[in-house]
Amino acid sequence: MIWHSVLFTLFAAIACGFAMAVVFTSNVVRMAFYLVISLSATSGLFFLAGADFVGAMQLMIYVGGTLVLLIFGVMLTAQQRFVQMRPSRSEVLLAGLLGAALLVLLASAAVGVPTWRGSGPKAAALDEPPLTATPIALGLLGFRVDGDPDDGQNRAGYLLPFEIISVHLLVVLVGAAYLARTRLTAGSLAQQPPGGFEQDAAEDRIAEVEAIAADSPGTEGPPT
Amino acid sequence: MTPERLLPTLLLLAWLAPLASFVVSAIAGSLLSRRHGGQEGGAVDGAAARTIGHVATGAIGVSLVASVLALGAWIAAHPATDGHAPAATAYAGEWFGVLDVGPLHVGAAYYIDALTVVMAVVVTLVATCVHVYSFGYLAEETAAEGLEAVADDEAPTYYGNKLRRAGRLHRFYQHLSLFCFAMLGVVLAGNAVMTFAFWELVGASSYLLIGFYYERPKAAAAATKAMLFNRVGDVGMLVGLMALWGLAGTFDYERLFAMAPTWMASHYGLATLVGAGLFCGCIGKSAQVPLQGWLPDAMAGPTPVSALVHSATMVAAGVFLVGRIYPLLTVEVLVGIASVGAVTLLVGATLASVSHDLKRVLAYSTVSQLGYMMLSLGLGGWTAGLFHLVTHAGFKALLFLGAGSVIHAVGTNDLRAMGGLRRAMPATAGLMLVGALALMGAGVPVLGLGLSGFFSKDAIFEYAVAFARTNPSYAWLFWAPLIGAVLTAAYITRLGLLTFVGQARSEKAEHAHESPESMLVPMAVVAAMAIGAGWAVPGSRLSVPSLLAMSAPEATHHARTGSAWSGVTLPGVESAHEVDVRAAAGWAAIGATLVGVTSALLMHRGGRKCETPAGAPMRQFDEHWLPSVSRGCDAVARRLGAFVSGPLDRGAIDGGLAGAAGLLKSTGGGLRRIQTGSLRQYVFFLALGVVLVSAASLGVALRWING
Amino acid sequence: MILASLVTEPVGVAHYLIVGAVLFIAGIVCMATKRNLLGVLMGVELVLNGANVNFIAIGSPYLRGDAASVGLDGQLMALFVIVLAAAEAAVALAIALNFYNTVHTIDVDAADQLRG
Amino acid sequence: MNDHALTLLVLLPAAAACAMALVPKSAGGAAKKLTLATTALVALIAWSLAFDGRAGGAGLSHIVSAPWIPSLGVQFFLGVDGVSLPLVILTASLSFLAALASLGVERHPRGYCALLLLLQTGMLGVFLALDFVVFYVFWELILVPMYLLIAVWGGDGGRRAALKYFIYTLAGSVLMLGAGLLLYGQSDLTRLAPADLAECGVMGPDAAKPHASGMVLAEWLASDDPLAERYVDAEAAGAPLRTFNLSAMARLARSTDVFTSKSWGGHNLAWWAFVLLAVGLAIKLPAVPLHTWLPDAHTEAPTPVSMLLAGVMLKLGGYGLVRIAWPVCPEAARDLAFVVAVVGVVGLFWGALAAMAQTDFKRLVAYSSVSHMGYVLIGLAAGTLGADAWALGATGAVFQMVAHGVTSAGLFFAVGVIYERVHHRDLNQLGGLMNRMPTASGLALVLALASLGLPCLCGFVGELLVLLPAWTFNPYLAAAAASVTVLIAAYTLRAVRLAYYGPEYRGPNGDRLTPVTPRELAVLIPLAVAAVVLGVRPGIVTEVAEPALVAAGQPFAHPHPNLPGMTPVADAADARRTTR
Repeated sequence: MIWHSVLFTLFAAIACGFAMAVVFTSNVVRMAFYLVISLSATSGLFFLAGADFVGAMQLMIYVGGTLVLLIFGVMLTAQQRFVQMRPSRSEVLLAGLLGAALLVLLASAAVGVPTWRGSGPKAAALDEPPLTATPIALGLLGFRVDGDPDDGQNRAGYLLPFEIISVHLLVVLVGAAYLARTRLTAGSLAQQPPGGFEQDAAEDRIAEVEAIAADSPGTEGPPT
Repeated sequence: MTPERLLPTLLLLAWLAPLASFVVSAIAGSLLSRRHGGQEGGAVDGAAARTIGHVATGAIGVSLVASVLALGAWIAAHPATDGHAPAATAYAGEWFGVLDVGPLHVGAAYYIDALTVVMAVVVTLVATCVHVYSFGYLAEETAAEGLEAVADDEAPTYYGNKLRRAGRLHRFYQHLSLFCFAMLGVVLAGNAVMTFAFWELVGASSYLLIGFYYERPKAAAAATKAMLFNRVGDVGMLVGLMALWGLAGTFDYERLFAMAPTWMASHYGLATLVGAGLFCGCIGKSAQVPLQGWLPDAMAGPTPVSALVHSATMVAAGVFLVGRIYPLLTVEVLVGIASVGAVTLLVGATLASVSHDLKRVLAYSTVSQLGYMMLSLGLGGWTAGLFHLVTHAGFKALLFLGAGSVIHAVGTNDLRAMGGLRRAMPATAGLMLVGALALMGAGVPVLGLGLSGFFSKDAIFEYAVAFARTNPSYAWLFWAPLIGAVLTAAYITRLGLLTFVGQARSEKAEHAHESPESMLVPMAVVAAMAIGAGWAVPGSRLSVPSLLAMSAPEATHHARTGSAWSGVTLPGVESAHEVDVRAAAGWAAIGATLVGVTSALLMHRGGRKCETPAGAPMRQFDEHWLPSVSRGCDAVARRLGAFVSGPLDRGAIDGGLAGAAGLLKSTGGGLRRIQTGSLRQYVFFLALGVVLVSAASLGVALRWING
Repeated sequence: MILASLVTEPVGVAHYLIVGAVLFIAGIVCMATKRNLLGVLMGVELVLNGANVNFIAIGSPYLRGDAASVGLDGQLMALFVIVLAAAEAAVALAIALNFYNTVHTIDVDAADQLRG
Repeated sequence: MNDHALTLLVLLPAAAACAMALVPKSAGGAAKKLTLATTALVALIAWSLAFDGRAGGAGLSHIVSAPWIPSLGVQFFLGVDGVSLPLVILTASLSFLAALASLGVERHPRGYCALLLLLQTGMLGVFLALDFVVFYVFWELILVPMYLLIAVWGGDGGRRAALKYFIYTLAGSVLMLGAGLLLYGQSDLTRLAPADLAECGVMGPDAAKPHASGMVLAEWLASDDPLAERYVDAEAAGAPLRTFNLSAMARLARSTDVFTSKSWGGHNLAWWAFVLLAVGLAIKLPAVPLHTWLPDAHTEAPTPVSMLLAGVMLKLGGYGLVRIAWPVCPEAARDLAFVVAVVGVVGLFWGALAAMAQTDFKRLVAYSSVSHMGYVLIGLAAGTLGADAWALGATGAVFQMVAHGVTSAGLFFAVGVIYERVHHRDLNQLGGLMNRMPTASGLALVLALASLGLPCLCGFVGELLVLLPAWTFNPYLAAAAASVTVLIAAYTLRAVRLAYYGPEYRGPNGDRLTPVTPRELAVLIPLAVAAVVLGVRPGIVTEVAEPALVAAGQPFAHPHPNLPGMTPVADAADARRTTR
């Protein structure tokens, strides 16, 4: 049983530590990388808590897909001079204070509820032979294994919702692709919003954008 | 028919005839002017105007006949006894009800006693004479036709040329009929509200008559001034009425006179207030001291109006009202009336003796004579005061009509431009002389011979002497009329000298011509009244004073003492008629008159000298100081109004509300700035909200848990 | 005090909730302080993961054997969150790129046209 | 069954207003003629009410009552009695004269006529409504047409004045709504005796007829009237059955303590309701601190609208006081009588003084309206003294409203006649009109003297009836009220002298001073005749209004326990007062 605690502490420490790191670092690339590590540790936690399918999905979709997408975003929007955009000191201080207050609140809530304390993983459940089809997989296909069938609990599983989710995902991706297509033409760049940026920087920007437009005819959607 | 029914019907007829003529002339006037000129605004042609005039004169003639018949019926019903008979009962009743709300009942009621009948005859007689006289005087109103008929030189036009306007004789008779209706209404009124109603209607018709030449700014201002001065007096009267209602709960004279002794005993203070209030109305109407400013200015109206309204009838309404409500008046009020009268007669007499305007002198003379009447009533001389009212109506109307014919002839009011007119206008001069003598009270005391003024003034002096004897501390109420008599004789002699004696002082005066027949006949009639009003009908004891004595309120029969506060005792009738009192009064009166005449003769040396040394400051007082007082009040009211409608209305109230609206807008602006537009701050506020809400709910939950 | 006792106890739901809380707060603070638009997006991801940890913890058969456990639904909710997070990230990235292409800066504070 | 004369009276103008849409855009004249015809018909119906004998007097007649919102107990309940009959006839007649006066309107005639008719519906509705919700709906209905009429057809400052008018009146009606709901929340029909229930029209029109057959409560309960069902289950559950019915509220106030039982902040709820109502209605009256909308609204409003605004709209406030505030909260009325009287006297002085300083003729007449309405407040305040004082004061107040309606409408039209020709109203530039327009000036003089309060004309009677009880109420206030007559006379005569007297007209476009047209005479002559007839024969209004007012004023019948400023005289006078 000791392993469970040790592994839990390890994963928790990594997850929280790198989450904090994301906050403290100012370099956006490092942030992306720390985020990857933090989310991987989280998926570890999921496995520990017995949600292995979710852990797997977390790794595949979340870390593999979403964060890659984010990294793409970082690359696309990285400006040539590595501008350090740091918020003002007071904002950081205030946000920190707020975070602390929120943490105290959530922690006291988490700790306050007795039923969430100390049941610990049941030995029996751990050493049961792993089932070939995990309850979640069956659930997805439409057989509920967790409720006892006789009192009418064998409700249909979650097949239909997942179909809807996938269609939803497709639509969103198409939309994102459409939104992000580069409509920039040389002309539209010239009329800068008056209050926007210094005029002299505008020319080299135009050159740079044409370069991008030339080599990537249409930004392909994020890998699914 | 019993006098009980005959008198009301006769007097109703006398009362409504002028109303009928007013309605007829009002409708006919507007219709004729529409038809004649095609589009409205055309002129009423002369003939139509004259017919309307004849209708009005006919109506007032009917009233005169009816009044005389009523007088005859009254005399038949009440044979003249030896003057001390118990007061004849008055006929009171109601023609028709007008207003019935809760306990209040107001109707067109009548209260007919000797005073009413005598006043009715006097009013209608003088009115008839004035109606006839006006045809002559206002002849030029109907002389020409169309819109350019009459030239009016006293109305300033923009380009300075003479103002041309359409003749409006019909409108003059229309307003005159309205006035007679209103005046008879006051005379016949049977309850206090009806008196007040016609009191103000008389004021309104005098406003219309004074403002007859409304093109002249002077006349327009005089009309407004007259109405406002009357309204000031009427406020006091209204307060008196309200107090009367609070006190007695009814306005009917008959019932009031019956109840008077009871509530005079229980609520003496309030009864005095009632009397004082009603007398305020008389001060306004009869131009007594504080409110006499309007009467001289009222001379801006046509002279017939001055003769009828501002000498014989309307201004006498105040004296009539004091006579009518006499039983309601407490001794304090009477003393007040007497003192106001005394002051008025002195002020009037002094101003009359310095003024240069012929009509203004007569106006101030009227103010002074009214002072005499009020003094007499105040001293308890009910019969004497009202007898003087009757005689004064006669000779003052005569003087005014004479003045009218002089002005008609000479074309101006200014005494300095007249002189030596007796050669050009013998008839007018003779009649004016009669009027002057009557005004002075010329007559032989012992033999009882003299003009009407002599008898009435003598009666007043009897009461003055009796009063001075019983209340030595109030002796000034005797000396005032005495000095007044001297001044009266002085100014009327001065008037006579400056107009008729000496050399003509302007070329107009040289070739003045005598007035036409239609003006002289009414003057003669009024002269007869001025002469004979004092005499008794030969063979019987019937005379105006004896007639009036029939209705003297019994309160005047014996001496009355007021409350401890004033400690005044009014002399009764007998004490005023003791032999030595009468003799003293007689000689005092005639002495004063002679002194006055001689002093006037000396000072004006046969009409050659107009200016009197003391005159200038007094004239200054009269022409500038008094009008400036009324103009000052008007200015103060207008400035206060400007303050109310400007700074208060627009500044305070509107400003305040605009301020409130501004506050609302600024708070809105403030709130707007919270939307900073920065995403990060929004997230921050979001989280902050979560923290605060959960903290609050946790706090409440904890407090709730532990109790 | 309470936190100290947590270390000694066997790992229970509370521990997971604490981890979820820390992730959540890190996400919030990241969103509130990062001036880079993508930094904000990362903050969003962190917040979502914080929530996921809680879902899993509550629904895990091991941590809570009692009947009150939400059972399978906890995990499914987590799955939904993951998928939707993906979709949301895609759209957010598209907007971010669009914003970048029109305004030429990735700084969040530049986008304050909607201020009051 | 329902006698639908009143529904016709109220809804006919509204129907005509809708019909205005059918009139083609070009046919402006037709629109105006249609308005004229409709207002004439409405006036005819109103006058027929007067002559058919049933209307007027103490009881309600011509009842129209139909359930409107059964769940709230709201009935579409119209009825006319002595108080509302004169005002209804005044409204109908003035609307006809206003329609006659607005034949000269050129801008969007269809819109103008529709709004005028809508205005008439609103006004008639307010005077006939006996249910608070119906009263309130018609009260609010007036706001919109009035705003548009002043803003669009008014002078150059019209928009600002209209907005000010709108906000003032809306604030007033909000307060009134608060009071209405307060009273509704306290009212309880189950505590009314069956006879009272029948009389106040809850049981439908036939029961409310004065000598209705002895319709037993049970018979009504058996009927299918939804209100009856709610009455049954309210009675069963012992819960209060709320009502908006004004006469029911008045009877509740008289017979039960339903309004005065609960109290808040030291005063009972009736007191608070009275304060809210009084302030809300005082804005419309207008009482002094809340009157600044009137001069602006009048100077900008076109002449016919100004006639209606002064002639009728100011009476809504007064009518509301007499119909709702005084009968439903008698004790509160008695407590605050002194305050109301003081506001009245201050209003008298304020209006009169402000009028003294005006150079714009129309603004002067507007301020005179502020002044004249002070008498209404004094009459109602003095009326709370006792039965006699109420008979005099209330009847005086109602008569003053009718009389002022006639004179102020007339004066506004007279100013309109001048304005139509020379397009300015500056008194210093007017003058000499008596020669140029003799008949119009003559009639205007008659109306000015009537508004001045000259006896034998209609202005005096109202003053007299109000001032008599005012003396026993408080001698100093009464004396002050009497002394204002000088100021009123001063500004009126000053205006007449500046406008009509004087040698000649020297102001701008003097050549357009054509004599008065027959159409204008057709408006002026009836008003002048009315002023004279009401002055000589005031019984026309008082005989109708007094019985209804005495019936409404029964709570004031018993003499007043502690009377501020009461002179000892009155009781002595009462003891000896002999009847007529």
